[in-house]
Amino acid sequence: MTEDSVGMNAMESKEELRIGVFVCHCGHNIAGVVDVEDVAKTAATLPNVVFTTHEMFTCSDAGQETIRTMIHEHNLNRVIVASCSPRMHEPTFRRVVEEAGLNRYLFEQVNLREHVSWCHMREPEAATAKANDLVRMAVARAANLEPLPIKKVEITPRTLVVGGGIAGLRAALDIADRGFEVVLIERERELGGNVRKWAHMFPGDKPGHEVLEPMIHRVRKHKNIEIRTGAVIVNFEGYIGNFEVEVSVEGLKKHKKYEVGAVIVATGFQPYVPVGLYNYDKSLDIMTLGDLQGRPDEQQFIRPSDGKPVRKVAFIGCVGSREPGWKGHEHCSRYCCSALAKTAGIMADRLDEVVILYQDIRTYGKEHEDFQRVARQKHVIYTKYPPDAKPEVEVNDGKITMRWKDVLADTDMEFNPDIIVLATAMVPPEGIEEVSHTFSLTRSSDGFFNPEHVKLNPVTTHTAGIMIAGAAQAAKNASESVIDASGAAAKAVGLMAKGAVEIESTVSRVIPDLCSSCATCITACPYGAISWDMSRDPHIAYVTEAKCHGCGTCAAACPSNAIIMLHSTNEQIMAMVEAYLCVPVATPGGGA
Amino acid sequence: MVAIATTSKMDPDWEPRIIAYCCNWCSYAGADLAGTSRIQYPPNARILRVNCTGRIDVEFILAALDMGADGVLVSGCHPGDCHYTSGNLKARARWALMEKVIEQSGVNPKRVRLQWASASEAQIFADGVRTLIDQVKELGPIKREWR
Amino acid sequence: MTVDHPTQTNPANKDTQEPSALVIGGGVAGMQAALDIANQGFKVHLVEKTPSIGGHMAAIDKTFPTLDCSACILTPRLSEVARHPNIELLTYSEVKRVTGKAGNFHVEVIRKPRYILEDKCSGCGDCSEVCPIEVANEFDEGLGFRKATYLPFPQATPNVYTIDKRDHPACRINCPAGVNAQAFVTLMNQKKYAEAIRIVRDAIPFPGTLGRVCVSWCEGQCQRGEYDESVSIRNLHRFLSDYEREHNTQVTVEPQIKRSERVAVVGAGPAGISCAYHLARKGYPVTVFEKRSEEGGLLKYAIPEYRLPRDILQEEIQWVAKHGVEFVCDREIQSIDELKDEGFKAVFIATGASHSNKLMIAGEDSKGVYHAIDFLDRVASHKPVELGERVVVIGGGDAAVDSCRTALRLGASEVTMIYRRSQVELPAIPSEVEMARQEGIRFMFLTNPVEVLTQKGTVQGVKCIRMRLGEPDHSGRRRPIPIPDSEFTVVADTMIIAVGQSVEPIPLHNDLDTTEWGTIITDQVTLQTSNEGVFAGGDCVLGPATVVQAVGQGEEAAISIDRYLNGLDIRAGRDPEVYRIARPKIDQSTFIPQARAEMPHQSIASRKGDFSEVELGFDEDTALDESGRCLNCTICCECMNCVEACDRDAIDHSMKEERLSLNVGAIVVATGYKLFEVSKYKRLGYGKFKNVITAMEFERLINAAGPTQGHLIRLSDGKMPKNIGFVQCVGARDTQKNVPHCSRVCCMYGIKNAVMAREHDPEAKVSIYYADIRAFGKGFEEFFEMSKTRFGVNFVRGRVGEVDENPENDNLMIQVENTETGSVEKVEHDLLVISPGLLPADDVNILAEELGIALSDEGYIDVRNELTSPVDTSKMGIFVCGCADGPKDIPDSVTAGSAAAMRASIVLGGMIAGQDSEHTIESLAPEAELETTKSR
Amino acid sequence: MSDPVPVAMGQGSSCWGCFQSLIDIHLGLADILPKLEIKYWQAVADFKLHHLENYEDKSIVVGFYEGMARTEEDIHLLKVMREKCQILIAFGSCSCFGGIPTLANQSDIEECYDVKFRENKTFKDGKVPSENLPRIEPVVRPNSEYVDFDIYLPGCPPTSKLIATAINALLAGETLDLPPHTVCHYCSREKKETPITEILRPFTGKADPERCLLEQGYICLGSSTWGLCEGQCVNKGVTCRGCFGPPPPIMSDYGAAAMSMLGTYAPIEPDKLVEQVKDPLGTFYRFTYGTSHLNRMRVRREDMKQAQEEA
Repeated sequence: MTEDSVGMNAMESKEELRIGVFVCHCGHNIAGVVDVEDVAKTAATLPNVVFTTHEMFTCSDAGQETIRTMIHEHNLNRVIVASCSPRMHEPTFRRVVEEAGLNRYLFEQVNLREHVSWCHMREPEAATAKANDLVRMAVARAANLEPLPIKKVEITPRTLVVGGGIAGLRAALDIADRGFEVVLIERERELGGNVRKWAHMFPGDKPGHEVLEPMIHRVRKHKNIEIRTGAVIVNFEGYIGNFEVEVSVEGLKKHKKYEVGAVIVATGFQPYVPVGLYNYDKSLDIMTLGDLQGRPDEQQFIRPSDGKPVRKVAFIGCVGSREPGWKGHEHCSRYCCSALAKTAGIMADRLDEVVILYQDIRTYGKEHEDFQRVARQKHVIYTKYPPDAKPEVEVNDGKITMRWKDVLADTDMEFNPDIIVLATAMVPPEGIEEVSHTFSLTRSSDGFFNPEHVKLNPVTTHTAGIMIAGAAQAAKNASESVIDASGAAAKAVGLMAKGAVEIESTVSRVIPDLCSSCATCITACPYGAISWDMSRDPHIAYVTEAKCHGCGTCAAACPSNAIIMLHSTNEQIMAMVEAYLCVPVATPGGGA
Repeated sequence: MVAIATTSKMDPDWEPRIIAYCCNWCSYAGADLAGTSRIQYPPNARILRVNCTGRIDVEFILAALDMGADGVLVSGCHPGDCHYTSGNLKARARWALMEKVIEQSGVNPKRVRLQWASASEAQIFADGVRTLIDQVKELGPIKREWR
Repeated sequence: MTVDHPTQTNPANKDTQEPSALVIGGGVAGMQAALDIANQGFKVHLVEKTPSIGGHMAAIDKTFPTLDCSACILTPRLSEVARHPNIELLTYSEVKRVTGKAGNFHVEVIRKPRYILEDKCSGCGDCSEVCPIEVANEFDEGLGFRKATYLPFPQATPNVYTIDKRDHPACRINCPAGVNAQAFVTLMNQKKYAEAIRIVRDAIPFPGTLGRVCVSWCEGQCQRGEYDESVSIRNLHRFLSDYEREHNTQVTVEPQIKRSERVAVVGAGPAGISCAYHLARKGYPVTVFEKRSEEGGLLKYAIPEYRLPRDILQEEIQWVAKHGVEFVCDREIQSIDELKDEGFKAVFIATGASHSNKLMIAGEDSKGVYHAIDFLDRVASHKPVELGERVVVIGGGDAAVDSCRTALRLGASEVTMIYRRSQVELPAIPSEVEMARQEGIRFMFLTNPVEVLTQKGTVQGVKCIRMRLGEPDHSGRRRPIPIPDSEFTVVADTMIIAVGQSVEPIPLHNDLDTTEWGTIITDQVTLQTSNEGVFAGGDCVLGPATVVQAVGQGEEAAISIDRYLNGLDIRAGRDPEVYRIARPKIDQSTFIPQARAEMPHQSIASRKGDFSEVELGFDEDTALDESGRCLNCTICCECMNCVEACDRDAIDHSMKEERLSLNVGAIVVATGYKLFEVSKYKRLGYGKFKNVITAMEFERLINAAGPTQGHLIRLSDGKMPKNIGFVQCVGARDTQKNVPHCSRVCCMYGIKNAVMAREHDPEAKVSIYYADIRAFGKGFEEFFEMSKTRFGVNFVRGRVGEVDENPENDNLMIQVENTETGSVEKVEHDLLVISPGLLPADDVNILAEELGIALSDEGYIDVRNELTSPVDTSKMGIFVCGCADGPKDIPDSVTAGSAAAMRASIVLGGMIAGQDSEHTIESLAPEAELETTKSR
Repeated sequence: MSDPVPVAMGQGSSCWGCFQSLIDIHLGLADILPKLEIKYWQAVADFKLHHLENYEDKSIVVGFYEGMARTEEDIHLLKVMREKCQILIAFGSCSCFGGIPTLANQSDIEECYDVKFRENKTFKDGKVPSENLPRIEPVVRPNSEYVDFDIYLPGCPPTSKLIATAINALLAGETLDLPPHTVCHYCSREKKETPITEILRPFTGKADPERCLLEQGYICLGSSTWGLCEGQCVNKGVTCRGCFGPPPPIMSDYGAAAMSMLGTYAPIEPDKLVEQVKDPLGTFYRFTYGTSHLNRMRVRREDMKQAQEEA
C-alpha cells in the first residue's frame, strides 16, 4: 500500500488552527435569501477563523483562484466553503485545496443552497440564522479535522479465474487477449463445465463440446493463461490487488502458490438430481433434461429400460424450481423453458407424440419465443399444470402412466409416455459453501452468490477485487454467462490496467489498547473488513483498510470507544452539535 | 466558557432546535432534492451528514438532547436500500431500544424521530422534518419536559 | 504477445494517437461501458442524444425485484461518469458519419445547440424560473410540464440547463420589422404585459399604431392557421398598447444619449422615426427633418382617423422623442452637403412615396376627380373637400378602401370600389375590406375604368370594361385581361383614384443614384446609398410599401449607421438567413379547434359620418384567450428573460450546431429501446379514456419527483384509484402487430408496479392480466411469490378484450377471458395500466447502416455469435450492449455494458501494444468461426 | 515501616457491599490494616460525624465514599469528606455513577413516596415519615455533581483484589494504573460473528458453556463494561450486567454505548426487539443512570422546576 501525502507533512507539527471561510452567493440563489455578508461577518468572530469572504460564485474559476490565493496569503490550514451541497462540489473544492497544498480532508463544505436558501425562501431571517449556525458548526468541526493520507494499493497484474466452464473460459480469454496474465483453475480434470455435456445448445444448434472446443484450444495455447485442472484452493488471503492463493493440484505434491490482483469466481451450477420426485430414481425411462442431453446422438431414440424405440415423450417443467417454501428451490431456473421448447421441437420431428407439462412458459427475450412457436407448429402439446397439484407418475412393469390436471382445459389428463424428461432446477454446485467462505462471499436464498448490487453492480461483490460471473450468480443460460464473463473480465482488467487503486482514506481505525476483543465490530462490518489481529494476545480487531467502505457502523457499535471513524469522529460530530446548541454566552443571536 | 442558552415556552419567539442526522446516500440527498425542488419546510433543523445511519451512536442523540436540542431527527435509507447493505437495520434496532429508554426516563419519545427517506423522496424528507417540529412544538422546550 | 513482425503492423494504426473509444447512448448500459473502458485508462467519447445521460432508468421509480429507488442508485453512477477524467460527455449530440475499421474509425458527431454554455451553467435554474414557455415534460411522459429552458430531471447530468428551441417562428421571420410575436404573445398570455410590450418595442416604436394598421404578414404565416385560424397577432399588440394607456403603466423614458456623432434623418414617416428611435436607443443624438408641419408622414396624412386615432400616433411619436430624438418640422433638406455642413456624421433618408399615380385615361383631370393620397391628406388635415353623392374609387389597396370609407363618412350616399382583379387578389387588409362591405361599400371586381365621363369638366360617370384573369404576372398574381366589347358605364359625381403612389422627385435625391422609377438605390442589406454614410429606407427605396416594411428598414438602417459610426464593416454577418419554419408538434387527433377572437366594432349606424375609431380593441379576457391560441411553434420564443436572469452569462441564443471529428479505435452501441405505442391497440382505449395509462406514466405518477410528487391519482378526476388493473403483453408476443417476441421486462415491472400500487394504498385492489408470468431472473420468482402472498396482488391469466368507459364515473369496464377458469369475466377498474413491450430505438436502422452492422429481423442490432461472442456485432471493432440488441433488464444491460467494454478494450489494448490486425482478429473473432477459417 | 496513613470511610445511601468487599480482602487485610489509621468509619470505628467535622481540612490522606447521596445528610457527609481528605475516592459504582439507587429517577419523588410509604402494604399508616429524618433530595444527582473525586473505583462492588491493588498503590505513592480492557478481554468463551436473531431472557434455555453468551442471544454487556472484575461472572456462566460501568474514559454514557452495541448484534425488527428486551433502561443503565445524559437532563429539569416554584 502506498500513501500519497498531499499536505500531510505540513500538518505534522501541531501548528495553530487557521480557518478560512468562503461564503458563496451562488448568484442570488443563496444571497437572495440568506444575508451572506452577515454570514461572512459573523464567521469572522468565530474561534480560529482568520479569514472570511463572500463571493458571487465560489465554484467559478475566479472563486477557486481566490481560495488558492487566500490559503497562501493567510496561511490557512482549514478551509470552509459555505455554498451548495457537498454532493455537488465537494470533489471540486477538495481538488482546489489540494492544489494549494492542503490535505483534501481539511476542507469542509456548508450546504447553504439546497438546505437553506432554497427551502426557506420566504424566511430570510431564519434562513440567515440557520446559515450562521451551520457555518459555526462547520468551524467547530474544522477545528477537529485531521489530514488523512491518500492511499493507494497496487494491483498485481494477474487474475485468478475459478472455474473452467464457458464463463471461466471466456473471462480467461478476454483478460489474456487484453494482455494480462490469468491463472485458470478447474476442479474437474477437464475444462468445459456443464456446456461440454450438452448435445444441443440453444440458441445455436451445435453440440456443446463443438462450441467449446475452439475456445478451449485457444485457452490452452494462450501464453498468458496458466491452466490448473483437478485443482482445489486450499488457502486464500489478502485484499484487493494483493491476494495470495494456494492451490492443491491433482498429481502435484506441492501446493502451487499464486499472487493475484483480482479473482473471477465462475463456479457455475449443477443440475438438480430429482431423487424422490416423479419416480426419477425408480425407472431408467424417467430422466432429466441433462441426462437426455448427455446421451450420445443415436440414429434411433431408444428406451433405456428395454431398448425399444421411443414413440411418445413427456416433458415436465419446473422440477425442483419455483417451489415456495423449499429452501434453495424457490427460484426459477431460467434456462429450462427455452431448452425444453427447443428440445421438444427437435424431437417432434422423429416421434409420434411430444407433450410438455408446464406452469408458465418463460421463453423470454427475443428469439426464444420462436422455439416455442416452432414446437407448437410441430404439434408439441403444451399443457399447463397447477402449481399446487403436481403431475403424478406411476411406473408399473415398465409402463409409465402419468396423470395431471390441465388447467386451461379444466380436464384431468392421462398419458402413457415411453419416457419422461424432467427439466430440473439449476442449483449451486457442491462445495459452494467453501467457495463462499474462501472469498467472503454472501449467498442469496437461491444459494448462488450475491452480487455487490443486484441492479447496478451485478458482477462485482462486496469483497473488493472479487468478481462473479455466469451461473455462480444465479441460474443463467450459456449466452448470458458469457456476457457475464466478459463483464467480470472488464472489472478485473480495469483494476490491473490502472495498476493501483485509490482507497478511501475515510476508513475506520482500531485503537489497539482500547480494544477489548468483543467482536462487535466484526459483526457490524458488512464487508468483512475487520478481522482478528492474531499477532496479539488476546487477539484484537484489525481493519483491513482496503476493504473498508467507511460506513462507520463499527465505530458506533464499538462499546469500548476503540474504533475511530476517520473524518467522521465522535469529536468531529459532537463538536458540531455543541457548536449549534451551546452558543458562547458572549455571542448574541444564534439559536434557532 | 459556554452556557446552555435558555429558552422558554412562554417566549412567543421560542422555536425548537432540532439536530438532524442524515445519511449521505439517501436522506442527505433527499434533503438536497427538497431544496432543488424548492420544497419549503420550517428552518429549525440543522442537518449533520454522516455516511450511514449505522454510524450514529445512540450517544449522539442523547448528548444532543442533553445539550439542549429540543428534538433529534435521524433519517436514512429505507430498510433494504442501505448503501452499506445493512447499516440502517442496525440503526433501527438501536433506535428501538433507545426510544423505549427515552420514554422510560420520562422524556417524550416524540422528541426523536427515525424516518426513511430515499434520495428521491424530497417531500417525505421535508414532511418528516415538519412532523418532528410540530411534535416538538406541541411539547415545548425540552428543559421543561417531565412526565 | 509481442510484435514479431513490426512491418506487418497496420499502417493505418500508426497515426492514431491515444487509443480511444466511442460509446453511443448514455443509458445505464452505455454509461457502464464508458466507465469500464475509461477505468482502463482509455479515453471515451460518450455520445447521448438527449440533454442528459441516464436513459430510461432515470425515469423509473423503483426497480424490481429489490424495489430499490432508481434515482438513488443511479445518481452516484451519473456523477461518476460526469467526473471521470477519461470520459468526454457529449450530450445533446448525435453520431452522423462513421468510416474506417477496427482500430481506426473516423466519426463525425453533431452537437446540437443547447443555447447554454455547459461550462458556465451552474444548474441554478434561474433561467427556467423566468421562462414563460411551458410544454409537456417528456420525462414525465407528458403528464407534467417543463419550461422551454429545462433540466430534464433533478439529477440530470451534466447538471446544466438546455433551451428547447426548434427552427424559427413563422410569425417572427415574416415580420419585416422583426417583432418577436411568439414571445410577446406568450408573455401576455401570462399577464406579463409590461414584459410583452417591451418585446414589441425592442423592434418597433409603434405597438399602438402598427397594432391598428399593420398588414400583419405574421398572421398570414401563423402555423395555427394550418389547423384552424391564425392567431390575431396584430390585435394583440394593439391590446398591449391600449392596456398600457388605460392603466397608465407606460415606463418613463430618459434620453440615454452618450455618443457625440450626430445623425440626421430626413423624413418623419414610419421609416425615419423607426431609424431615429433605434439610433437614440443606441445612444446617438438624432435630428429628424420633416418638410411638412407635423411628424408622422403617411401615417398621419394618409391613414384615416377612424383607423388610427391621432392621439395614439402622436403619443408614440412623443415617446420616440423622449428618447432624445429631435424633430424639426417645416424644413425641407435640399442636399446632403447641407447636412454634412451642419455636422451630421451620417444621414438616413426616408422621404417616402407620396406622389399619387395616375390612371392615364381621358378625363382624369376633371373636377370631382381626386387622387387618393391628396384626398385622404385633405381630410386628415381638415381641409375642405367637395364630395358628391355617388363616389367611385378606383383601386384595390388600402388607400382605396380608406378612400371609400372616408367618403362614406363625409356623407356620400353611394360608394363603389372598382378593382380590375378579383377579390382574391385584393391587396387591401381583408378585415378592412370586410368592414367596408359592412358599411355599405359596393365592390366591382374585374372591372377597369377606361374613360372618365364628364360634363363641363365635371365628373358624371366612369366608363369601365370587364376583365378576366390570365396567366400570373411577375408579381405572382394573375394578370387581368380586358374582355372585348364589355364596356359599361358607372354613374358617379366624384371619383377617387387610388392606384398606388410613387416617389416624388425632390432635389435631395439628386445627390444619390436612383432607379428609373425614382426610388433610391441602396445596398439591399445595409441600405447604404451610393453616397457613403448616407442611408435610405422606406417607401423612397421600396416604392410604395407597407408601414411595417418601412419601420423594419428604419431599424436596419440604424444598425448600419451604428456600425458605420463605429468604423465596423457594416455588412459583415448580415446576409439574409435561410430560415426553416418551425412546425408545432400537434396531435391532430386531440387538437381542439378554436376560432380566432373577433374584434368588437362600433355599430355600423354610428360609423357613418363619424371618424371615431371603428375597431374597439380586445378586452383583457379576449386578449388572454386569444394569446393562449399560440402554438409556441419553436418552444423557446427568445423573449430573452433567461439571458437577463442568468448571472453567469451562460446563455447564448446564437449558438449553432457544431460538428466534431473523432478518431476512435472501437465503438460501443448502446442505443437502448423505445416503448411500444400502445394506442395501436384500439380496443384498449389508450388515448381515448383518460384513466387508461401506460406503465411508464404510472412510474412517473408514483415517483416522488414526478408530476404529482408521487401521489397516485386518476387523470380524469385526481382521485386516488382504488381498483387498478394491469394489462400485460401489450406490444409483445403478438405476431399480428409484428412484435412476435417477449419483451422480457414487462412481467416484472408490471408486478413491481402492482406492488407499488399496493404500497401506495394498501386498501387498493390490484389485478394483473397476463399470459405467462416470466419471473426468470435472480430473485424474480421470489418477488412474484411475495407480490401474491405479502402484497395480495391478484393475478388473472387472460388477455383483456374490449375496454369501455363508464361515463358516470370514468371507470373502465373490461372484458377478460380467464383462461384458468374458462369464464369470461367483466370487471370494472378505476385505473387501467398498460404494460407496453419494448421495440428497437428510433433510427437505430439508420445508425446501423452508417456503422455497417447487421440488424436482426425485429430491427435490433444483430450479434455475431449468440453463444461465444454475444456482445460483438457483425463488424469487427463495433460492440453492442443494453437493449440495443434486444430487450434486457437493468442488471443484464449493465453486465452487457461491461462486457462490451471488455471486448472494446481488447482492440484498444492491441493498439497500444502495436499489435497487428491479425492479432485483433484472432482475439475478437468468435472462436468457432476462427477455427473454421483456419481449418479451411 | 512508616507511620500509618490516616483514612476515612464515608457511607451515603447504599448497601455497604463495597465496604464488605473491602473486608473480603480477608487475610490480605492483615497486611493492609496496620498501614491505615482509621479516622472515621461509622460502622467499624467509634467516630461520630462531629469528629470528622472537627478534623483539620485535608488532614486525612485518603477518603472512601461509598454509595450515592440521596439525603441532606449524605450530601453533607460527602462535602465534609471532600474538605477533610487529600485524596477522595468514589468507592463503588453507586458513588461513581449513581448506581442502582439512581434508577429511582425514573419517577419523581412523590411517586417514590407513594411506592415506598403511601401505598406500601407493609407500611402502617401510609404517611411519609418526617421526624428525625434527614430531608430526602427530590432527585438523585451523581456524587460528582457535589464534589470532585480524585479517583473513581467502580464496581458493584469493586472486587477485593481491586481494592487491595488500589490501596497498596496509594500507600506506596504510586499512580493507580488500571488496564482499560472490557470484560470480554477476560472472557474465555469462543466468539464468532453471528448476528443475533432473537434475544433471550437469562432464564431461557441452556447456554452453551463454550460460546459467547451474547451471541447465543443473552444480553451480556461485557463488551461495554470495564473489566476490572476480570470476567468473573461471564466465565462462570452469568451474563455481565455492566456493574463496573464503561471503560475509560469512564464518564461516557454507558447505556448509549451498550445500546449501540446490542443494536449492532441484533438488527431485529423493532417491534420484536422491544418485545424481547424487557426494561431497556434498567438493562442498559442499571448502574450508570446517574451519570447518563438522560439523568443529567432530568436533574436540570428538576432544578428549573424548583427554581420556578421558589420564584
